[in-house]
Amino acid sequence: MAKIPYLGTALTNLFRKPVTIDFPAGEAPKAQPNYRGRIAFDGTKCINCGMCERVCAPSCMTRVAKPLEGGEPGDQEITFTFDMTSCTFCGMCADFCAKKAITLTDDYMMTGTQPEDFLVVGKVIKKAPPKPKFTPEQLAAMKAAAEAKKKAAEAAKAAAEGK
Amino acid sequence: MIGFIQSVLNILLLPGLAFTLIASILLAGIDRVLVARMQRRVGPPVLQPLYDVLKCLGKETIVPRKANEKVFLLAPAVGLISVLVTAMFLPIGNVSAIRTNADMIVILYLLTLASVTLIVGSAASGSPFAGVGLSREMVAMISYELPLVMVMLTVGFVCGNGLATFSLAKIGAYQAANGPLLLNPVLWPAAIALLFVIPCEVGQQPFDIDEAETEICEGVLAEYSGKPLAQFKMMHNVKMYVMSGLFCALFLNIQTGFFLADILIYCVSCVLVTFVSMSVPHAVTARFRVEQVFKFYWTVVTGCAALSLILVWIGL
Amino acid sequence: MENFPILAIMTLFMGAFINSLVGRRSHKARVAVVFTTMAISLLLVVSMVPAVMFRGEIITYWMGGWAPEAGWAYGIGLEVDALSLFFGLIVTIAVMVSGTYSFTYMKRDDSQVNFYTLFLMLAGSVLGLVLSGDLFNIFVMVEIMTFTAVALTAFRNDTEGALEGAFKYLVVGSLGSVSILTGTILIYGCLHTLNLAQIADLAIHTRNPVMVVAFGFLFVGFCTKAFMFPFQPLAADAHAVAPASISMMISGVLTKCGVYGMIRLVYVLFQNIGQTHVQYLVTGMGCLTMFICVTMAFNQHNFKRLLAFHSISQVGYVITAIGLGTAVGLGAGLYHAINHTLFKGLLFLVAGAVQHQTGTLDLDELGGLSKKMPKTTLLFLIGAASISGIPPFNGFASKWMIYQSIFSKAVNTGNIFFLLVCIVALLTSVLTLASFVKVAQSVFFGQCAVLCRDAEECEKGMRIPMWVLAILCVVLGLFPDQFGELFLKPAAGAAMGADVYAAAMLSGKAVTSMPAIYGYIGTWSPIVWIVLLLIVTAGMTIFSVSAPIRKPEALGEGEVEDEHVLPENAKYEPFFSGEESVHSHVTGSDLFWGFKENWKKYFSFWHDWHSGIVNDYELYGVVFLAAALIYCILFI
Amino acid sequence: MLFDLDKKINEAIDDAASKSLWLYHINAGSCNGCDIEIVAALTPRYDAERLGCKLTGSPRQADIVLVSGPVTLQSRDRLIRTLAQVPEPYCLVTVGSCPCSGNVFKGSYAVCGPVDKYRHVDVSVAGCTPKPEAIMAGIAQAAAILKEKRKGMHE
Amino acid sequence: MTFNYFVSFFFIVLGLFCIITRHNLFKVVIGMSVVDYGTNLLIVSIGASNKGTAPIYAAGEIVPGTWFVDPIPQALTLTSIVIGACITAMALSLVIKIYSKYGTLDTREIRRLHG
Repeated sequence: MAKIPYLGTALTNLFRKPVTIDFPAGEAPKAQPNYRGRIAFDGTKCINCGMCERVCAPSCMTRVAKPLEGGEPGDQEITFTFDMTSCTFCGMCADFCAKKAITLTDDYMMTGTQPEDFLVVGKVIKKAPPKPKFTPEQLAAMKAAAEAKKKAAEAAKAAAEGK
Repeated sequence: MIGFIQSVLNILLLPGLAFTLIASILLAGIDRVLVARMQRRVGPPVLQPLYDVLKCLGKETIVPRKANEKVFLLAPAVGLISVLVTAMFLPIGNVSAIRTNADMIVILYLLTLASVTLIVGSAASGSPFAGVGLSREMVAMISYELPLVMVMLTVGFVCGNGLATFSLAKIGAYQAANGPLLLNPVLWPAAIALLFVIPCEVGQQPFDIDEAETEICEGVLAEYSGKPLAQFKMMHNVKMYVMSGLFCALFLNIQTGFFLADILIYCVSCVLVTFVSMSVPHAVTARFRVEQVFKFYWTVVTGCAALSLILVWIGL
Repeated sequence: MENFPILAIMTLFMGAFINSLVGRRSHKARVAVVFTTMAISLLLVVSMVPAVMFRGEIITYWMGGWAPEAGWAYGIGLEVDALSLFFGLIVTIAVMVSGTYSFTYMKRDDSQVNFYTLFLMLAGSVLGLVLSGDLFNIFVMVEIMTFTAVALTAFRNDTEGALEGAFKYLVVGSLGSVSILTGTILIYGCLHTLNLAQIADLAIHTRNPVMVVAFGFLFVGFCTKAFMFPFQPLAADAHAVAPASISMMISGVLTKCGVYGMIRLVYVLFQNIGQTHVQYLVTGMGCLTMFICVTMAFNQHNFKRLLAFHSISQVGYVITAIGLGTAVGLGAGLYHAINHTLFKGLLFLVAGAVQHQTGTLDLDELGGLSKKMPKTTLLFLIGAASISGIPPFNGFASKWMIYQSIFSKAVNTGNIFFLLVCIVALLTSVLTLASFVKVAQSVFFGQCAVLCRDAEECEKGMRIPMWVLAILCVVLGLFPDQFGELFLKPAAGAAMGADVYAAAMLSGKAVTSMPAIYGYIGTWSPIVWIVLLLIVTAGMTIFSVSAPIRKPEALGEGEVEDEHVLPENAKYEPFFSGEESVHSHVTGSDLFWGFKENWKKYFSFWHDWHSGIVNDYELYGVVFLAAALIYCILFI
Repeated sequence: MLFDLDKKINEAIDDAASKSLWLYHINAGSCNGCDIEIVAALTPRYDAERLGCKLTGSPRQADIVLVSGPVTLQSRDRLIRTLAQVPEPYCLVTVGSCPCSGNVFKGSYAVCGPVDKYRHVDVSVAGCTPKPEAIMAGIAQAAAILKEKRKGMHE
Repeated sequence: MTFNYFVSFFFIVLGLFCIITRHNLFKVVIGMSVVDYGTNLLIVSIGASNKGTAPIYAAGEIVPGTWFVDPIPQALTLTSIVIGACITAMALSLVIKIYSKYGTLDTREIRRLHG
């Protein structure tokens, strides 16, 4: 009989401490340093440019814009929902996000029974662009007045030269 | 009348039914923990076999359409009963539940009956995986039956001093008189042969060619679920206890004066035998192929058994 | 009581004669004649049992009143002692059962009159052989037996190979008959008498080479009749093609005549079983036959051919037990002889039922019959369990007695030869179990084959005889002690007490003394039953609580098992790792791959050895005859 | 039955149902990333056997069915058939994001949609190859659900 | 008397040789009958003696000192001849049926039952 492989190690293992981590009883060990886990979305930084949606391969995020009820008429409240069950955690969205609003945390414990457990929802309040001081009519009127003034000035200059 | 009550108590409690069930579950649990520890992992709780069996009892039993229903449901029950009755014959010290003067032949046949019920049950289940599984079980039976018989003949012949005896009581008495047979160097090859036979008889990991999960999807038990599965799993555990008990009866029958010490020694030696014969091969080697099992048993193991048979025959 | 033996034989022969006259008119008349004949002969034989078996008398009958004068036997005598009557019982029971079976089994055949005439002649000749006390009379009966057996084997001459099997059986069988005749004549040459009892008296004193050669010839002759080692292809061919009731007769009864002849030869005529060389010869032959036939049976494709090889290997067991020479061995051999007739007969009748319903005997085409023929499956399981020696059945009791006798013989004489025999015997029983698992899986269990779709349960007329045999199997298995006391002990005693046999023959009735044979080891102590009861009740309590057993509702009209089943409701389909459950039946031929792989050379050698050519079989027979004669001259 | 023995036995069986979890893994077209993570859960470092887990070969003996991979066209029928053959009470656990939503393969002609279409998913473990600890947590959750299902069966 | 034994022994061996080596069914049957004749000759010559006369016994004629040939072997020979005839008839009928079914008489082709 050839030397039985691993017999020595098996018998010595009996007396060594098992290497198992006591997870379900104890708490889960931390993941490696920059582990790409669950997405964290910071609504304040996001400028709703849509780069993340365009660059996401499984298109796991959806953006819904609704007028903000409290604010001025132009305000929008955009809800970002990242569906963790269809995300590949490639981190492209985090890289392409100009404002670094999306970061991938190292939380890997993503188990759940309903689909809602896997949705990461973030809200972005997008102010309406500042209203121009003048309304378009006023602008037109001001432009006309400027035009008229410029013509009067030229006429006066021509008259002066003519003299 | 007291004798009758004594024998009924023997059967029901001590070396009999209750002790067998508890011992087999604990033994199976210890075996799984030891294998886990040898792979440096924590391993399941010791009562895991009990949870497995109870869980299987709770699950729904599906009888496939192509199966022959009566045989399909009856075979596991007969298998479990035959193995439990075998356990009655094993002596603890010198006390055994049932005592006849040809124990070994009855044990040999009841173990064969257990394997046959496994085969007939899987044949009745009508699944091709079971068909392949039962032929592997038969090959395993052919391979381990020969050395098992030779070891029994050897021990019977040594303890019979003249007329061969098949009764475990006489063997126990002989060992009480001049020390457990394991110390007798002539019988070492026979002990080694029996240690090799035990895993194949029980269907333990390296030799479980009939229930190979990876190759033939649980082979013999492919179609079993719920209660019959619970019986087969319980049969597996009890067989593990019976075989290690048989080894202790044949080679390690240490009889001190009082009964409690006997029980303790018996349990420790059973655990030891299970560790050496079933846990270590399980943790160390991978599963054998079918013809490797056959070739291994008919060359190496039968060689050991024949060696000690001839040595004993010459009159050493 | 005096002329019961001759009456029993004559009723069978007269029955054959009357049947050929009356039987032509209608099936009812035929059945009436045949059944009454068999019943009368069975009654006569059974009525002799109390006198011969229990009181130990020996009935002698001299043909034509030629009583012996001055201690010299002139006429032909019938002598019925316990041993002859034991085999007489085997013969008449087997004849009765296979007769009633063939009433329904042969209903579709033509010219049934001839069938029953030959059948009754076969029965009469076999009973005559067993009861006769004259050596040449035994030769004549052997001839009639071979003659009718050959005719009956070729009865259905349209089956594949029937004529060929019959011809081979006739040619090589005649070699056996010639050697019996030569042996008889050589004995007559020396002792000038043909009466068994007289030969038993004189043979001990005359130790000249002619007697030894006569022993050799007779030994080879009876080996041929019992289909020992070089003659087992005859049995395989004859059984595979004969109708089921005839293959039951051949395997159950004709082999027993070979065994009876062997016992008479070795225990009574020459009484040289005491010599170790004779024991080596007989036990060696039995052992060789046992192992070779079981390995040959292992990869057969024809159901009956497999059963035939097993039948010969079981006869090998019987011969091995007889060759030991001890009282226990002889008792065990006789016990296994009657058990073999019962369970082998049952298995052949089951094979007949399967052939009757499905039309084929090929193991690869059959499958899943247990759902169509549940009762036959149960009968098969009883037969298979008995032959492979599973505890409650009779095979276990007698095989165990054989192991015990072989092993105690090995230990007492300290002879390594018998230890090897014991190991080979145990191994053979495991291989027997293996091949019956193979048959069970490929014929009865597993998935339903195309051929067996429309097979339904066989008629009641065929099942009753099978049930009779099954019940006898179980009864003999459960009460080995009582059977041993009542039948085995007197029979073995009669065989051992040859001198009493001789004295009784020449001087009329005499009581034989019965040596105490053995203490039988009781296996079924009542406590075991209590334990079984307790376990079952404990199991029931858990079961009634836990989850339900869900069974598929039966197939509706027109539904076929294998047609397409939607994935959603595939709950009850067998697990095919997700695929749709197509018909894939794991048949007999591709089981035991591991075992056959390792023994490829051995199996292919024996496969070529059975070449099927008449000349080869004759050659093997002649070589064996020569070898046996040389062995006898050198050693005995 | 006598002093409600059956209630005690049923409670014991319910308890056992959450302690002995036999896993049966169905690969519905997965890239084998999740498969090796499942097997990794059984290695000494994570050791799912502590929860009583054991890989079985046949769906008849499955308590927890682990599905990995977007249900491709080819594996669709086989998945449904195998799920039908598992005896009650059992839990369906999807490993990785493919079975829940089809991940990057969403909308392709060869992908037949999430597993939800075919059977209610009890626990799903997200992550494109979830870590073995996550799978273990999912199995532990499934064990609790299994106990409720078993209790529901005999009430 | 020993010459008879040699001749009968020669006949038996010749018959067996013929059965073993000839591949034609008819020749096998002929071989069988030759073996039979050999045995019959052996049986008759066992009982015969040169000096003996025919064993016919008419009442009152016995003169002490007359030698009879042993009648029993002759009776046995009769039976044996009858049996040999039946066996040959049976074998020939089988050979005819085999030829009609297999179309050949060569034993090497008639081997459907083998293995």
